[in-house]
Amino acid sequence: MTAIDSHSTPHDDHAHDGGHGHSEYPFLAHHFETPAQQFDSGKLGMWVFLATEVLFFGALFAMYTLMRAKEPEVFSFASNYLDTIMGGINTCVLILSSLTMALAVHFAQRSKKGPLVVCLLLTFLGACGFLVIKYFEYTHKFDANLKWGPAFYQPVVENGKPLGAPEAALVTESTPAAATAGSPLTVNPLIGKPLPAEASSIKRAAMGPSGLASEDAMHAHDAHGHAATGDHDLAMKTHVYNAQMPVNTHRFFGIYYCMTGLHGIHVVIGMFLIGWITLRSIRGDFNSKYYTPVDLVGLYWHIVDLIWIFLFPLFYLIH
Amino acid sequence: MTTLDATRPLDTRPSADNYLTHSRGVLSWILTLDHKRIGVMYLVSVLASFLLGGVFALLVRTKLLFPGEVSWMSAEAYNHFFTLHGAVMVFLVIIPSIPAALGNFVLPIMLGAKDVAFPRLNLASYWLWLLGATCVVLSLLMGSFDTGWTFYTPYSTTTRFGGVVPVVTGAFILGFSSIFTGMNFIVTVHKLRPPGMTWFRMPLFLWALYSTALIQILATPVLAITLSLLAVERIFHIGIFDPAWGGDPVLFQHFFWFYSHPAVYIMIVPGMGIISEIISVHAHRHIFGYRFIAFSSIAIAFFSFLVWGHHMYTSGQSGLMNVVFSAITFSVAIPSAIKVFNWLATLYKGSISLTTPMLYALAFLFLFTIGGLTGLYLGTLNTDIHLHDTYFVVAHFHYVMMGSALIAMIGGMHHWWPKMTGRMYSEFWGRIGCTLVFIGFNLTFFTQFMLGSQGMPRRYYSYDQLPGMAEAFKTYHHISTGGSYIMALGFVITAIYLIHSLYRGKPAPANPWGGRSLEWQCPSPPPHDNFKVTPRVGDCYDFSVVRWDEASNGYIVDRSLDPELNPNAPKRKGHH
Amino acid sequence: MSNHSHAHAGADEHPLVGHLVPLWILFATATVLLVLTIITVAVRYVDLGEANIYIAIGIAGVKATLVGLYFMHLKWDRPFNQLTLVGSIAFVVLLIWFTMLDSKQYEPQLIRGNPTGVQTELGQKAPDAPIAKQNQLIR
Amino acid sequence: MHALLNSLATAAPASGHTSFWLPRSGSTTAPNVDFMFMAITYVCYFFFVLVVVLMVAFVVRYRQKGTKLEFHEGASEHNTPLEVTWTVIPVIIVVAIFFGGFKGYLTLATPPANAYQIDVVAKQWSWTFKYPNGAISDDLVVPAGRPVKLVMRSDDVLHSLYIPDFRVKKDVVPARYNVLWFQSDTPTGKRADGTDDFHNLFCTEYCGKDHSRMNRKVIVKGEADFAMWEKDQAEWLIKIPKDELYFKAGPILYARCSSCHTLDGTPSTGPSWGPYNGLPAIWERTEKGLTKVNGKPLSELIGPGKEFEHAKGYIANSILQPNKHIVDGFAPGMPTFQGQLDDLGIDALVGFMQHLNEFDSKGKLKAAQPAK
Ligand code: HEA
Ligand code: HEA
Ligand code: HEC
Ligand code: CUA
Ligand SMILES: [Cu+2]
Repeated sequence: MTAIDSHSTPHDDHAHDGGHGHSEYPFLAHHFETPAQQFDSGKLGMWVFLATEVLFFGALFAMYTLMRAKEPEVFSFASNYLDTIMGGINTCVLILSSLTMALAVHFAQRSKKGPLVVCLLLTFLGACGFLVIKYFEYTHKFDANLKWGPAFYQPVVENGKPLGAPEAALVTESTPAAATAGSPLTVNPLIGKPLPAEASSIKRAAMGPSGLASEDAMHAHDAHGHAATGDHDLAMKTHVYNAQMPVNTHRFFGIYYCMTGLHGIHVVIGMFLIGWITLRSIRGDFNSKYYTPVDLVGLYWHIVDLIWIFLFPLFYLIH
Repeated sequence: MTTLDATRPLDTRPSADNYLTHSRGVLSWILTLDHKRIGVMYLVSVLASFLLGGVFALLVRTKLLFPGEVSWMSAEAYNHFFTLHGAVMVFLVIIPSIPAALGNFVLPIMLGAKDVAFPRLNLASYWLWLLGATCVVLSLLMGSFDTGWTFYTPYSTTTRFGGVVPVVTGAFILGFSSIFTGMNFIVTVHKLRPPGMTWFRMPLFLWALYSTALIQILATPVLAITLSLLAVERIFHIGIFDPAWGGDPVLFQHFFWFYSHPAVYIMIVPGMGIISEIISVHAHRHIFGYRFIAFSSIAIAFFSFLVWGHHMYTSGQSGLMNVVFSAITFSVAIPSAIKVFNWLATLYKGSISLTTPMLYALAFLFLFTIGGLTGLYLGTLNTDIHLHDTYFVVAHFHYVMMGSALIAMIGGMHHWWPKMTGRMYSEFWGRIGCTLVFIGFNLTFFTQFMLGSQGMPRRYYSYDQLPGMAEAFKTYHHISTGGSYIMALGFVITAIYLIHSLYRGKPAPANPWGGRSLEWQCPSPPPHDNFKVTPRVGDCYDFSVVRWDEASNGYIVDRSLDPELNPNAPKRKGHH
Repeated sequence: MSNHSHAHAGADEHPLVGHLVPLWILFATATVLLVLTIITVAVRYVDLGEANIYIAIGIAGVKATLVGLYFMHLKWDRPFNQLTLVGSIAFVVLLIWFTMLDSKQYEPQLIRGNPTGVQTELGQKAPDAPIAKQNQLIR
Repeated sequence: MHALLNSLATAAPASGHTSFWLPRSGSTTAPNVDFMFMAITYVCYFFFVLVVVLMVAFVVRYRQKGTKLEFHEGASEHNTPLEVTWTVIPVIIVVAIFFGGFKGYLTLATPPANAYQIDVVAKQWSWTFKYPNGAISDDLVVPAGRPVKLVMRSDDVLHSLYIPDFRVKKDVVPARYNVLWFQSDTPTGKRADGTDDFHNLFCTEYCGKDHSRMNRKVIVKGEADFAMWEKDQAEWLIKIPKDELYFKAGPILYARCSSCHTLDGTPSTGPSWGPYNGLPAIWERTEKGLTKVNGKPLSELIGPGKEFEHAKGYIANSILQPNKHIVDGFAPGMPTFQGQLDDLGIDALVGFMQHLNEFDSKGKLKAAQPAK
């Protein structure tokens, strides 16, 4: 991002300004004619960069959509393990920091140094707050081995004994439902639609690890998780032995960490950028004539907020 | 904003203070913000990578002289070599070659700007390229990789060779290098056009670079994320692409080709832009159908996003999507056809000088016609079922990538060589080099069409096990390998005379070919900030104002003859 | 506060370039965003079946639009800048649309059950945990 | 034209003739592909010649001599009707080509309902073909004159099955089934030099080290020949001595049950053969009549004078008429193996069940040789 900012050309470039009256605008780089041109260029550059960010995350959203469409039961099951309240608070924190960022731009535009610095510091604080909450969320899940890939299937060991193993005995009691061989030969390869009569009779949402969990597995889980043991934490930790856990649940956590992690990286980058312009604004670099860096970092920060606005419902709310 | 008297020729006297001599020392190069120096650094790096990729190619070809096992190259080594060849050529050579090397150098000058919009971003792009290239080298040290340049899962997530993650990181970084170039070009074209340089005044090369930049911006992030996911899948098994963890390998192909199909147009569209320039300049003839060519670049950029599935006809992709993708694939062929015909029409009634760049441009026309037309076989559903993953595809994409995009790049390099270096190369050797490359190329790759349509699969180390076919295949492979040696000879000659010209070449005039666009109206090599004064632009394809100037041993643009710049200029026939 | 946009306190109060968004718009936007967040969380606890998804995504869409229009000044920005955002989203939609179309079509061909990697993992790490065998046709 | 091209493409007899562009055509769909191929080829010839001839002609005619530029009368900058013409003509041509390919593809993509099905498993770097009667082979042997449908699955990475002479190809993808079909009307027979003729089968999706060695023969046999071969191939059981059946053939056969029946008691589509739910392993529980079917214990069904004389009878019946008695807690989901498993096969499986403790949970013999 630093590089986008077209301001401040180092070393000797100013010597070659030819006939331009750049002295009026000390911040104007040598290859621009007017401040407006420089501002518009910076802004367009930032927007183009944001477009790449949209596609960057877009591919992840595509992956999310496909996985969800293929295994809805995984998502409705696993999203119960996320903490909606923490997520909600984090959303609010980001929105507020977006507000302070927008305010910062406003004050920069009006050459109000004091409020500008305060707003930037608040924004920075918001970013910190977001990360702290995220940290607690992550550790909570790590404790319960709600991780990606193989680690997800590691039973949580407490006092040398895997937690929840006894429950496994209950598992096989689940009533098996009808299942065919799931013959794929019943597929019309051109249209890919199953031919009606031979289509698999397994209700997909009911595919527990036994392959045949009863249809209302989800409710059973809620009962299991909250009512039966009355201990959400234990329910989280024994997920490996949970008969109602659908096949491939680890994928949910895989992409949860991918997407929120990538977003988190963006937050960290944002913190560096905000810190940088805070220093510069303390130095008094910005005023109504020149505030492009504040504006651009603002745009970046808003897109980080904007992406979270989608991540939040997709992972925490939809079930 | 003073503009010089529009009718006087711009000052083209070579000056001692040009961008090459402006400052000295290694640091003044690697920390430069000058788009011209960055372009030159890119050019050198890309050519070095080309040499590397070419060496890998020759190893591959040499192995294929022998149908069976050879003691000096195992099957696994072969797999590494063609993978490295493909990856180096695609990610290190052809994608940055035209935009980042030649485009960087020429774009601001053609536009009449002092620099690109974000010089530091431009430098960052080059540094990222270096970093990416380092990662590729690093991956060689860490066990290399044998996945094919397409990195198809689950092979790439399970192969025992550990170079996959570093090379994928490298490609990720190279992706951002390419994105930064694209951002720069979009903003430069939008915001840094001087007065008078309207959109439809821009040289077509700029239209091409602009369209390319759009693709770079929109497609590359998807590759970046896909490759990161591949690395993450390989290390952490999150279950996206690897079926052993519940992933879907076909999804990887969708994501990969969502980038990599548009990427093939990142390679060819700027090449087409160069060809538009070379043909009009060396035929000294107004480009025919300017608007059609300009819009067809944009059309290609747009359509290129809709056809990625044509690489997946046999992958198990659903029949419905196959049909959709096939239908849209053909729509991409139309803008290309428009361009080919317009170039032909530009030759008509021109004043054609058969210089080395022009020879390359004609070779491009010849080879792109073959390469593009064979794309039709591949776009067609039932014939592609037969031809997919055979040497037919290999031949197709070498005709378009090597025979078209790379030839255009080499042609453009010759075209702007005098401008970049201030030296002329030997025309005689230039023509010899071009001819050898042309002949060698056709020998190498035309035979591969026959190999492919006869059923020879690609990425095959040995073909002695194919009873009834091995004999015929052997003959074709021998011709092919022979051709590649001829081609290599051509390139070596080219390298020699170009390097020679740096030291012994005649000083180049400002305008050796009779070009009309702005870069021919500033000295060779250009001064540090291109133009002392922002020039007024005329019609950059109006060659009637160009005339030979004995004194400078080059052409000059007599701006006083241009009615747009000088109201008193004599009216000419056939001009409106 | 709502007067700020009209308060012309001096040359320094005018940005030389760009658009000054009045403070009340910024605060109003933030308020609406917070309210929408609360609503969307609340809706989660009401079971509306399929509708839940659409409501959540719909609200997110509205919030994103607000952020774009007011916080990011898009409402007053150049058309091309607006186009870059809308255009890039359009390409994301394209990617999602085509890949979805395809994977929906071939879904019946997929082999279901715990994939091999999970099977081995479970077999070693948690032998008593339930495993769903893949519905293999042959072999 | 059509007929001419068709005959051009199909003229090559199935004896190894190839044309300049294409290998011999050996399937019913190949001529169609060849027709499209040749049609596009002629389009290409036309445009290629057009472009190159014009290019060369212009260069020769308008070659500049010396350094002086020449300007010719009527060198226009654009000509809209011309531009439109050379836009529209290619459009028409590509639309035609698209439909040609589309039509051909429809046939390629829809296996006829009566197709003979062969299951294919690809793995690094081998092919296994499995026939409905249980026969297994390394090379692909198919009946002539009958549509053949391949149902393909991969055990590891991507592969692709390609038979150039048939003009068919399809990737073999792990975790899913892909289907491919073709029909070949002419048996491969003998070559002129007396050796057996065959078509080539290649793996065309890069799959690692021996990708280029992953090729096999395709042999087309006449109806009667094929039936004989299929039977022979399936009768491998007969050649195994009776008392070695259970450990030589058992594990191989069990592979076809393993998708639904585990050996270690884990629940699956069908009841585990190992002890589950408090019941002992399958042989013991059946012999003792402990299993409950349709609400009643098996002891009411097995015994002198009852439905089954002996436990073995019940098991054989479960295999051949699986839905007659349904084990409690399970749904009727087992396909019949009637026609796929003969008495010997059933003997082998029953023996396998009797000696379950000699096998590991994957069905592999634990010791090198079974205890006598
Ligand atoms: C610079 C790169 C480049 C370019 C420009 C193209 C151009 C085209 N390509 Fe190519 N292609 C590749 C690079 C490129 N390709 C690569 C790298 C691969 C393989 C990757 C891999 O698997 O490793 C590939 C593979 C590939 C496939 C997949 C094959 C397979 O794996 O099964 C297909 C299928 O549709 C295809 C089609 C086309 C088409 C229709 C065009 C069109 O754009 C061509 C348009 C041009 C013309 C048509 C010629 C000019 C027109 C005339 C002379 C007028 C007459 C025209 C008509 C009548 C239409 N290409
Ligand atoms: C731009 C891209 C590009 C270029 C230029 C080339 C160039 C060449 N390629 Fe490449 N090729 C690919 C991209 C490219 N290739 C890709 C993407 C693949 C697929 C990989 C995969 O399957 O994963 C492939 C695969 C591929 C194969 C198939 C391997 C297989 O499937 O088993 C073969 C086989 O013949 C081959 C041969 C060649 C040859 C002989 C050249 C020659 O043209 C090379 C000639 C060049 C030289 C000999 C170097 C000489 C240079 C100098 C001396 C310095 C130059 C300096 C100046 C000019 C100043 N290539
Ligand atoms: C597609 C799934 C499937 C396959 C494949 C399958 N079975 Fe079954 N099998 C079942 C189901 C479901 C049941 C329980 C319902 C019933 O009794 O029919 C069952 C029941 C049985 C029983 C009775 C079990 C008992 O405890 O009494 C036997 C014996 C049996 N199968 C043998 C076989 C053999 C031998 C094969 C392989 C050659 C085989 N099965 C393949 C699904 C399958
Ligand atoms: Cu199997 Cu290639
Ligand atoms: Cu493509």
